Amino acid sequence: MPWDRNQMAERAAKELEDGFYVNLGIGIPTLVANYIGEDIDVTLQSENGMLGMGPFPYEDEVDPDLINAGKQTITELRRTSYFSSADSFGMIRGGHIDLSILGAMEVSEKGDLANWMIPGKMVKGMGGAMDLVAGVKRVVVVMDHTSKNGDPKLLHECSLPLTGQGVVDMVITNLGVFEIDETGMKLTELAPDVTVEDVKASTEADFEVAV
Amino acid sequence: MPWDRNQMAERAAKELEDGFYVNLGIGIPTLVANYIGEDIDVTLQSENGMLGMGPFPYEDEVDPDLINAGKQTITELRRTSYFSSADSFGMIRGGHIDLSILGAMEVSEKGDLANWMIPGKMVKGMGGAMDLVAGVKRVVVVMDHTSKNGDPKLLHECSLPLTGQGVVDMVITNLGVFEIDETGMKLTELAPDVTVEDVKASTEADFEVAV
Amino acid sequence: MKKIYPDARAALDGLCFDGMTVMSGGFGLCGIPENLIAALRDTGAKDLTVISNNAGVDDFGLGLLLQTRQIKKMISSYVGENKEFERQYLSNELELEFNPQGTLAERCRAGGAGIPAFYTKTGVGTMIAEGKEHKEFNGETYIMETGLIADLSIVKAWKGDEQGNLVFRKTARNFNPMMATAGKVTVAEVEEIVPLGSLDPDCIHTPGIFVQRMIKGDHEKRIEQRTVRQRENA
Amino acid sequence: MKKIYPDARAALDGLCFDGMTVMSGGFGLCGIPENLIAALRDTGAKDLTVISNNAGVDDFGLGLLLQTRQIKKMISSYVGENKEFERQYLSNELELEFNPQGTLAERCRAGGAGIPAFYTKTGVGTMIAEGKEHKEFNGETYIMETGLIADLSIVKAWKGDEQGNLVFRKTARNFNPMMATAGKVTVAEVEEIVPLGSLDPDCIHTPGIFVQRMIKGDHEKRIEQRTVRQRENA
Repeated sequence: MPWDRNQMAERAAKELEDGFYVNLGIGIPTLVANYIGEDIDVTLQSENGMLGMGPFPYEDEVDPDLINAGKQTITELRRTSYFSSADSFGMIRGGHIDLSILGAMEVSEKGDLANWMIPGKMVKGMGGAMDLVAGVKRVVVVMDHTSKNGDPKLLHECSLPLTGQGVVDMVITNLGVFEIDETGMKLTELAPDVTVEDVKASTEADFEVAV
Repeated sequence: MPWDRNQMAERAAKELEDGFYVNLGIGIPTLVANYIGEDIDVTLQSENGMLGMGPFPYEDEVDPDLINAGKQTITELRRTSYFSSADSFGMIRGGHIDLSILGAMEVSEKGDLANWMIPGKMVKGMGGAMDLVAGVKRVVVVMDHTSKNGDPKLLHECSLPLTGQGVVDMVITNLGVFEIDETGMKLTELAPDVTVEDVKASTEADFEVAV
Repeated sequence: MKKIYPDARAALDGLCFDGMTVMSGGFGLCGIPENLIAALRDTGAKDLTVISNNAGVDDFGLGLLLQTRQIKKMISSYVGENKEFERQYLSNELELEFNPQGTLAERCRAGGAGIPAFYTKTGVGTMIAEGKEHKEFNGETYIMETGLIADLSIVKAWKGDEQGNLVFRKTARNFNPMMATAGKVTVAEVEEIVPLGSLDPDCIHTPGIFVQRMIKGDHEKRIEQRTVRQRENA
Repeated sequence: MKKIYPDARAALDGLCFDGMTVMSGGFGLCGIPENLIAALRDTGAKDLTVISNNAGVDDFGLGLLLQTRQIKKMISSYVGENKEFERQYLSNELELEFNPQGTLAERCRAGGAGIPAFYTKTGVGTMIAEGKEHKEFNGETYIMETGLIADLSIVKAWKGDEQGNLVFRKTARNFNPMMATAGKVTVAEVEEIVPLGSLDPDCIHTPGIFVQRMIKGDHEKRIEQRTVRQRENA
């Protein structure tokens, strides 16, 4: 049985280590915060200028001056610090964030990532995604294995405009987990009852099997 | 009678305007602060990270965490802000300081400035001088007209390593005041009882007389 | 030199002209200079190039200037919240230059700090890199990005004093401090004008040297995504 | 992840090696990491490249590392206060690279912010520009300067909490914040370790992400130029 959104988030949470500074993208990556182990201390960064992001506020705590990069109202913690966008992206670009977990439209077997634009349709913009994938030490993508039409999203080459070239280190889909390095892509885990053949049937990218 | 140090500082203070942000160098330029008109509001910047520099402290106010760029103990004002060296020189390099008044060893008729190094002797370093002359909107030099040996310091070309090229807008010496622009150097004021001939006799640089 | 002006209209008087470049602080609707945006609209200045991370929503923030077609070009990282923007862009009434958010922030900082250009690896291998100078450092490829300055920067702070010293609050800081440094003229709106000497000099985010004019504004502070959790035993 | 160490020796344990590059915060003797400099001396690590605006005085600050000949090269803007420095430099025992102070500060910031190089007009037409890439922007000439990073950065702050969040005091801030960002490992010494949550989150100068280890130090805070005025009617 393929993983659902929460199970994918739970799997992604295993990539977190004690003392990590982490940036979580919008969508499934946001759910990862619910699965951070109690035995580890992780600090969440929000690229609009905050380190030490807390949970969503109770109704009476809502503060319009306190939002995350998805423009959602959030809260602060005792460890929180605020800073400018320039300082925030200095932190990101300078390689100080340990891990970024984000969604994707396409990933290539070389680790290229496309997640910001569909030509001909409205382009919303890349926001901080290009900076994150270029600067953060390790990039984990969490996404459905195929598009809504059933088309593969793990490809030889991305067809959409890139967010970054050779930037993805791991992909977690509803079917399993892939690691990507200079030597290529490797399937390292399968969701329960999913077979290698199932994965191959819905994947265009070449990958080594190492489950 | 040529100007003394205090008179040179007093003359330099006339270059200050209401609302100016000003950086004063070490030596005679520091004395300029004593002659700021009561009718104008001027803010002094210290390039080690302070805007709104106050006077020297009384003995019981001395604070080792509060020094100026000459490493002298100073005080703060109600308007004071502190910032990092990077932010301080961003302010300087970005052209936000209206005026810098500083000392010099040599100035050329094209506005080149040498004030940081004598080859073969110990070199102490340029500190923030190169940044100041490159970044500040207007640079006024205050210096003795000749060296201790009587050699001219206003030259066709500087003989010492430059601090900046074409950066000086005005020179105030004990003999008079010179303005420098793309067209060259111009004598615009004389100290009391000093003649144009006196000035010419101790000046190598070519200058137009416009007193 | 009095920096405090009675209202937004007075604070923009004489500063606005057709074809000018304006930087506007804020992230989404958080920390935007609401009052000055409205006053900028009221000046009628048109063919504006606006540098702002986002473009507001249809009826608030920079959306006001889109409604009146005063904007010729936007330089932004994300404009997904604004339908009027989409319409004008798709019908070629509006130019758009996307910058990665960190590149945009750094370009503003660079402009204010006298740095005409810098290198970054953000965007290498993407369409953002097309036509830009590439250079290798330590075996890695980087692209050159240029500093940005504006004819006018409008920013929003929490507190300010008569010298123009500004303090921002929480994530409403965002692009405001860099943009304050990169305007030929910078006008700030604050929630509260405080007596000189009451701001901690170690905690001033924008020293007054960067602020030429200031007003006290009234702030709606609209929230885009009110996201809350429920108390378990309420 | 415990960041607080019992003392300076423990905080440097395992971090120091011959030939390493060290950034050391401070301006003159103001805001220097006194305790960590002494502990670095005690590690005996030699052939150090030290990036610091100044070189201390003969018997204090980085002067301690000059006495023991542990420094191979200094990158500084001004070293005029140190006679032992002069002696070693004139006898070619010590390499020296002068950087304009603002260029040095910006190089540290750039290194920490992932910017491998930037352009500045500081130093154009001087010996500082020799051998550096020149480039024109808008008709003006600029030179390229590169970002700096260090194997170890040692910084001094006023207050810090267990997460490594730091606050500096007055002009003791100077180079410390940028250097904290540019160390592969950054160790901070503070005057006071405060409880988590007691620092104002809007006023944290160095977020804890940049600080890997921290100690409470004892600070002599020597003054170089005690300059005072007299009360007129004391």
